Amino acid sequence: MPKYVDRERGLVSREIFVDEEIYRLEQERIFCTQWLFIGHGSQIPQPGDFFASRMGEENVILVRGKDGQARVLLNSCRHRGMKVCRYDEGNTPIFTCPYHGWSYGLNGDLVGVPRFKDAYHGELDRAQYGLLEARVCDHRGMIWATWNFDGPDFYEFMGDMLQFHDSMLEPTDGGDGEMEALPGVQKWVVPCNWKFPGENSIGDHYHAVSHVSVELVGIGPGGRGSTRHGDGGYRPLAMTAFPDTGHGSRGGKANPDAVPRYPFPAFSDPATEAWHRAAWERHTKNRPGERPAWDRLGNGGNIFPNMNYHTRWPRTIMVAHPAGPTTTEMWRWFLVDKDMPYEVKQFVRAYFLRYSGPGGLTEQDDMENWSYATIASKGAMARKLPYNLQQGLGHAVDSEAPIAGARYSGGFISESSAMVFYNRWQDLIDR
Amino acid sequence: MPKYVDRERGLVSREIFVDEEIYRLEQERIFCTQWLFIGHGSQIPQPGDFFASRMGEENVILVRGKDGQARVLLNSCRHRGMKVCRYDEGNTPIFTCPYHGWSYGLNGDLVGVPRFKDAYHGELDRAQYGLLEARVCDHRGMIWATWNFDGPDFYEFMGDMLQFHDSMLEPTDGGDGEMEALPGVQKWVVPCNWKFPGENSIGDHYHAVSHVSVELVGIGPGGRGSTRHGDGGYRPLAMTAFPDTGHGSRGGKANPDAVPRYPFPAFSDPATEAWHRAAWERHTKNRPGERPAWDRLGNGGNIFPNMNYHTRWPRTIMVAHPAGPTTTEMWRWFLVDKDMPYEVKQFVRAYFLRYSGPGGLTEQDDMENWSYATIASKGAMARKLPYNLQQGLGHAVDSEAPIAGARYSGGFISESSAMVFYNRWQDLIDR
Amino acid sequence: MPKYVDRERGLVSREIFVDEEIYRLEQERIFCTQWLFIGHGSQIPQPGDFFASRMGEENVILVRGKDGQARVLLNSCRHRGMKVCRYDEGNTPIFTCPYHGWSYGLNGDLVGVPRFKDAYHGELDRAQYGLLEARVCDHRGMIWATWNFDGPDFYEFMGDMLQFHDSMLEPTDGGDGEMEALPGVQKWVVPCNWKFPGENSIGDHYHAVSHVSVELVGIGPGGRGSTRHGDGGYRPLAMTAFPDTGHGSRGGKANPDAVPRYPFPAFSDPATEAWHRAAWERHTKNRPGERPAWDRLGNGGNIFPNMNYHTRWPRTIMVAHPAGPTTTEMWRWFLVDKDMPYEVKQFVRAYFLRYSGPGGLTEQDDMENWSYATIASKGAMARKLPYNLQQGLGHAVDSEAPIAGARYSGGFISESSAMVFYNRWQDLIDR
Amino acid sequence: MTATSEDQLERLLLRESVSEFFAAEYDLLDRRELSEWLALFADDAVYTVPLQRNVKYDHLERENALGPLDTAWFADTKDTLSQRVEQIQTGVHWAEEPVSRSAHLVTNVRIVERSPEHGPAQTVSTRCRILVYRNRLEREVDLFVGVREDKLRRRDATWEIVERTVFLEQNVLLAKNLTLFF
Amino acid sequence: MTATSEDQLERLLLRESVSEFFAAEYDLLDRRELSEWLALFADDAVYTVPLQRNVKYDHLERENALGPLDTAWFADTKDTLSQRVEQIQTGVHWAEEPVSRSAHLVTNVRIVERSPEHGPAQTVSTRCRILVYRNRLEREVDLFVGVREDKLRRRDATWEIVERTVFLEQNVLLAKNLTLFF
Amino acid sequence: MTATSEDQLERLLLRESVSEFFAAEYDLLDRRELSEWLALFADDAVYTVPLQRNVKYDHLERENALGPLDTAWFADTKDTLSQRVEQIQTGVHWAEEPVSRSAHLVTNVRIVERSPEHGPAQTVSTRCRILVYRNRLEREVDLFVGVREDKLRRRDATWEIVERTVFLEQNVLLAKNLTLFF
Ligand code: FES
Ligand code: FES
Ligand code: FES
Ligand SMILES: [Fe+3]
Ligand SMILES: [Fe+3]
Ligand SMILES: [Fe+3]
Repeated sequence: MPKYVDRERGLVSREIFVDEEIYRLEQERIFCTQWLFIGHGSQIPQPGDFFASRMGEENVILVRGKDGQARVLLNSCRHRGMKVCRYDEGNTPIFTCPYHGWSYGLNGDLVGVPRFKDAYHGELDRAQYGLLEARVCDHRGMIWATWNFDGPDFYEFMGDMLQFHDSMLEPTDGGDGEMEALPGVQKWVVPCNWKFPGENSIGDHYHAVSHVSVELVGIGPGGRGSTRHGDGGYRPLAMTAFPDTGHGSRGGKANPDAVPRYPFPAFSDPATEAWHRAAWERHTKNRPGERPAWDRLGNGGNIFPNMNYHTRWPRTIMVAHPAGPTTTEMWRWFLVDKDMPYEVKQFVRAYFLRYSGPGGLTEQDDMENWSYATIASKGAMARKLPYNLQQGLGHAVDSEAPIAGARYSGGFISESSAMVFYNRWQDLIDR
Repeated sequence: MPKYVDRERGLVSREIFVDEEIYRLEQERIFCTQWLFIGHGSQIPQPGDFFASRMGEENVILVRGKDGQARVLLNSCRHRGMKVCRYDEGNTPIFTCPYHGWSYGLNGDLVGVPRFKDAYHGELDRAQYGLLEARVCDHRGMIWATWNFDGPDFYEFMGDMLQFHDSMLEPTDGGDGEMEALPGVQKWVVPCNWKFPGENSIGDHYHAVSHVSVELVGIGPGGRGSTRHGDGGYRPLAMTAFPDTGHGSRGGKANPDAVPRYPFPAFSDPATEAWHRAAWERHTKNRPGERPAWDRLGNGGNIFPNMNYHTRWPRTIMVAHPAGPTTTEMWRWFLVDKDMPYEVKQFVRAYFLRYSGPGGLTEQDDMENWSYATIASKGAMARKLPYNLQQGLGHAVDSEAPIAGARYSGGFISESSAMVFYNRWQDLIDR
Repeated sequence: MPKYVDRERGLVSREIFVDEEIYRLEQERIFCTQWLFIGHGSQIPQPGDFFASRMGEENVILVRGKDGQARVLLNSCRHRGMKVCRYDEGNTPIFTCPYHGWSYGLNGDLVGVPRFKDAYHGELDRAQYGLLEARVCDHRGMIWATWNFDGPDFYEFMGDMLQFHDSMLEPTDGGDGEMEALPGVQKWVVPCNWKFPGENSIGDHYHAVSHVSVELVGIGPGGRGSTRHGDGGYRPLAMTAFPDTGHGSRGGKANPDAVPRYPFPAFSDPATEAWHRAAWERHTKNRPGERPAWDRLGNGGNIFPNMNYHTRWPRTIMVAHPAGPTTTEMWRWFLVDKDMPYEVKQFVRAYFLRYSGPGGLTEQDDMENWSYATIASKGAMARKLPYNLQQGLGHAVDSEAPIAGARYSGGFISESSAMVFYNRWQDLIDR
Repeated sequence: MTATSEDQLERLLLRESVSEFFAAEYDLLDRRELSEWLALFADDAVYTVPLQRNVKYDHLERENALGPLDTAWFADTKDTLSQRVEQIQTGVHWAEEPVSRSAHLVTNVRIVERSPEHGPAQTVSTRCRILVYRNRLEREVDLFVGVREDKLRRRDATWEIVERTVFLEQNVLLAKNLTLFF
Repeated sequence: MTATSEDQLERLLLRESVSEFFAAEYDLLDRRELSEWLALFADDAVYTVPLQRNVKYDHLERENALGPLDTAWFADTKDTLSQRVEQIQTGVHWAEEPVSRSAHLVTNVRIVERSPEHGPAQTVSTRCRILVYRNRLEREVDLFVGVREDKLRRRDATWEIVERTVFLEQNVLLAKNLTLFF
Repeated sequence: MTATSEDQLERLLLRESVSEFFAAEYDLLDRRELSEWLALFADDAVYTVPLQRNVKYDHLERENALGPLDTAWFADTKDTLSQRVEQIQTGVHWAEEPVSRSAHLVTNVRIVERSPEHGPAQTVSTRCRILVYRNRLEREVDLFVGVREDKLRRRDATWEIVERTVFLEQNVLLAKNLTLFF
């Protein structure tokens, strides 16, 4: 196995974005071993509710059992492999395979085998043939799963990245309200390697230039002419990335002297503006003297390998599922405070949809760049030229309490977090 | 070469349904070595008649020579490989290549080389450059061919499976009438591995549950509400499969005490009903005290690797041509007694077409299952889970005279025949 | 590496037309090492003019610098690989990458790096990160390039083939006028291996039979009923091919006794006819007693690997870019004397377009043959049958002055030039 | 209004009536109002989708396998059409469960024959083009583009379908099944 | 002219007027006269492209995610539509620079509701099919085939678009972006 | 009938006449009545299919390579069109032997100019969309979707084609040949 990532010199081989064999290795060594984001509990509130999700290339079922537990099951019959659930979502007491009728309980157990007595002579060891069940962690409604039964648990996997992850969940008023996902998940297909969105999300502030057309139009929450992320909050001093896990946030090193101030952008909708004003009132009571975690820790990041999140403006999760070396299936969820009034939800939804997804004015340019960068990296000569990630090389520094085990990028614009992403990738592939 | 088929434990690896390299091996070791079904003599009644057929992935020409012999020629010019025949069927004295005009006789001989004298200086050894001719057997109008010139002849290849094969040919009245193919062959493309239809055909009675929608509607020959296969005949006690060759029938072990009785289903069309009644009259005279072979031996089966046949209700042949690891090109012929009256042919044709093929109410559900089972077996985790074929494992028994060298499935519903299919597959791949 | 080309016996394996791995080797060993045709200087007359071209599978930019030099740059940003130029043609002072805004001068130098001072700490070695620049030769307006920086220069690469190449450039009146390309390049996709057009172009006179439908219609410059190439000039005695380089012309051995005579076909358009008559008048003065080079040296040929040219009737260049083992992207330029009157250009353009390209009555049949020959060569049995190139085998002879280092085909119709093409192919692959 | 344009107008209204009928029909299919769709067929309706052969230019008449015993994709009557509809409506016809999405387009509608020649038409023969897009589950897509010929019979103010023949313009069917209607 | 055909004629002219409007609209899109296209929308226009779910046959009403809080492909107003147009017109919206080529087809145009029932229609609800072909740079191709529902309001001698809902008949969107209009 | 609707009606009948003409024309193509199809062209007809370039948003006028010396896919006259037809009819034009199957759709037909402005139109300029499906031998499929502009001239009760320009909306042609007509 040649070395694809040159840590010292800040170079990454183009092969890893286009090669079939490397892609196959990634499925085994990354997508079968890491914790992957599956969905949000608010998508399956009731026992029997299910949501058809993915882990890497594979279909899984996220389902809430009669015991209230969320489980994740491989969506492939143990008899001849047929997909046992073919709906996007719903409620069911059982999953019955259309092919020969084996049926599985909500916990994956094989509970029905037609002709068990006569055709099977009562001999099939049914206990061995449940749907493959992933190891699951339901952390505050965020459902994660992995096929790595012996590896680190979810909290080890997350390490100190957890506080960044949790900043996405933090209610707007700093209270104890819940987050919920808007109904429905955008799913679409982009002809790029899945690592482009990963690198973008862990910390590519440098590509802001590609969004100049968005800024010219002004699509932010403040209405026409306002900047796309909104204009609230502080800009972080540096990004944070965790070499041991490959996770990272586009913020994290906050100005210690920054005092809490009203952190939300202006909203052109009076109801939304008023609700945020009121939420901030409550925040100053709930957490006196504190800044919101998402304001301190950055507006988004990447949880290795492929969970891209945005804590605010917009508030959304995107999982970049690999679907071939040069194809990615993107899944995007939009998130709101559960207790937001209906019309505020409507207003922020409209903003989310004009920012993100295949119809999003911002995301469209990203996908164009990722896909043409992928194509242009395929050629025999192009493949010989590694990507350059020397921006800020050698300028990262160790993080400080309360963030342990991470590196600060040294500046707001730097490729040191991207290098953490690729170094982690190399570590896993080298195994 | 790892072992993909675990005979003892009744497990089959999913790899063999999705892997490119295994697929390539199959072309060499199975489709270049086994006898394959090409077409029926009634499709090429006259000298010079031809029918464009397939062997595995490759195009061949079935053509009747001036000597009345049916021959099978690889449809690729020996000069630069161009397809020399591009029509589906027709009559011709010669096949002339469109590219440079080499021409070939009906027996494949290279009979015309433009500029042989000057450009070739009379030196080309034309005898070496005929179209590649397959080894052919025309058994009672059924044309079979193989590229294996040194291997077993057709009758060795078939062994005692021949009586099952021939039961398809048996005239309805047990006399000496001929069978003919209805004009035209249905050809269509299904995104599944070619072994799914093979396994289905050799003996998957277990999937009847998937056809419940058909039975709810009732599409049988008896008209609306009647069961899809018709309601005549006896149900066999067991299926039969031949470990040495991989062939098998979905019947074969008949109740020895069953006495001959009217074996046809009810037909909603009076002319068809009357014709069958009269045929049975003749049968009792032609073969007093005998049951029709197709009634004794089962309503269909599979001749390894990919010739799926149905003896009756409907009476049809389907060849599952491999077209990539996860693509199969299906070819379906419909068969009738040559001496059936026109209106009876019309009636059974309508029944055949509502049962089988891409528009067939029954076959549609099979293809859905095969294709989604194929897809769901591709993933990195799914591939690790072998298919379970333990139904009836260890319960098969040796066949009895007049069927030598076979195994009875032990019950009407069993996966022992499917295991014979996969064991034969493994034997050939292991060579 | 098995031997795919059997020089002695005149056989070529079908594998090389369909195999993925061989295709990959071709990209490395042929398309990264040979001189490739990029475009014509008349396409980029002014400094800053650019034309998006290809080398093998890869996009390159042909651009004229401020110094008037034509350069060829790999169209892939050195930062993350993005295509920096996405227009077909135009004029620009600079190429700015849409992704992060690196910008490159017309000579490929990296001239702009946003945030160089802060984000890069002034440390990026910008001199190392220009667009990859190919080695270029601008020979009389014909722009050629190679990635082989240490190999032979363009004139070594061409050897005595140069006079054939230059015959295409020769003005109609034998004077010192220039050639120009008509605006626009036809680009289209054909499902065949790229070597089919190469072999066709180096010397397949044998396939004239495939164009019988064209001759029946008569599409030549003489108007309805006239032969497709026009009826002027002499037919060469033999073709010429260069074993050391793989180049060849479909003529070259001219009848030494042939005296110069009016070499143009009849034109149905009076203005075109008159212009050619006048040009011949000038020719007899410019080059008394001489035949035009294109009349002596043949109406076209192939410059290894993939530059197919036609000197006259029509006058056109086609580059067969590989785009996968069984896909070729064809690019066709049409050429005229720069000083041709407008209406003469219009007339010959109409003739060019009815002859060549995807709408060309002649070329359509070629592409049909190439694509179905490619498909029919894929099968497991077909692959075992090598193509036969024995036409004229052993009848080629050494060329004579003024053509050194070549072989004459021995006759007008012969496969000896095709064998030179495949032998050269084998030499490069064997390296 | 001149006699000519009076005549033109009459033709126009006839074509309009047929176009509207076809558009309404395809709304029923795409909205999966299959029982209502079925009701548009005459009781003696015949619905045929023939195989198509690759033949020589001078044997084009053999291209469409329309012989009464020829193997076909569909050789349906109203009764078999209704079986297809009922099967989908069981909710366990796996090839259509979950139901596929579709969009049916009809264009180039022409009246090629009418009877009687003058006065209100009682039957018309029409030719049109159809394009049917099917999208299923996650990424399965099929596209059918073909020529359709219909014979319609007057039924009150509208029409009923007496004969429908669909030429899919395929030789090897490039779809795994034909669970949809044209 | 009989009363019947008088009535038919009135319906015909209405459908014709809508068909012409839609055809003219799509000319504007394919000619990239985007500002002119935008002007066809009412100031209170709503433009929706919903997600579509794979659901059971007996839950077909859940197929189209038209809930007011449902995630969607587009949930635009005239204001956001105009932002999309302006972004393309900056010349630096890379997803549309160079501009994609497109061909927009509209077929099966039907008036499904009109108001008032008699006399000149002031608003009409229509259903049609659309097919949108996009071809970009060298070899990028997308094909969208769907059902479109429009509500139009009379504006002088022509119409303005008040509501547009486009059903793309896809679940996973088979395109990298939606920079185009339907 | 009001003057307005009288005028509308006249426009409608004109569009109808052109629509019928185009539909009938495409029937000829799909039925391979190529000589009859050819007869629809005026003797001085010009048939152009230009290349299309990837250009900057502010150079859109350079997109279509319509210059008289520009390389094109087709730059035909009636004479060269007839050569194409004759070549297919030889039965040995391998690129079309066996003959390909096709379905030609025409939609969005608009009259964009007419002359004279009033009274019976003698020439009309039209714009429409076309979709052409080609299916060849076993599995070869091509799909063309484009914009077509025609200039028609009155010929007795019907039309003849004087100028046709087809925009295939492709840059690299995604087909191995163009043996078909648009
Ligand atoms: S595949 Fe599920 S029961 Fe057989
Ligand atoms: S390929 Fe058949 S004659 Fe050359
Ligand atoms: S890829 Fe070109 S600047 Fe980053
Ligand atoms: Fe971005
Ligand atoms: Fe079945
Ligand atoms: Fe040729």
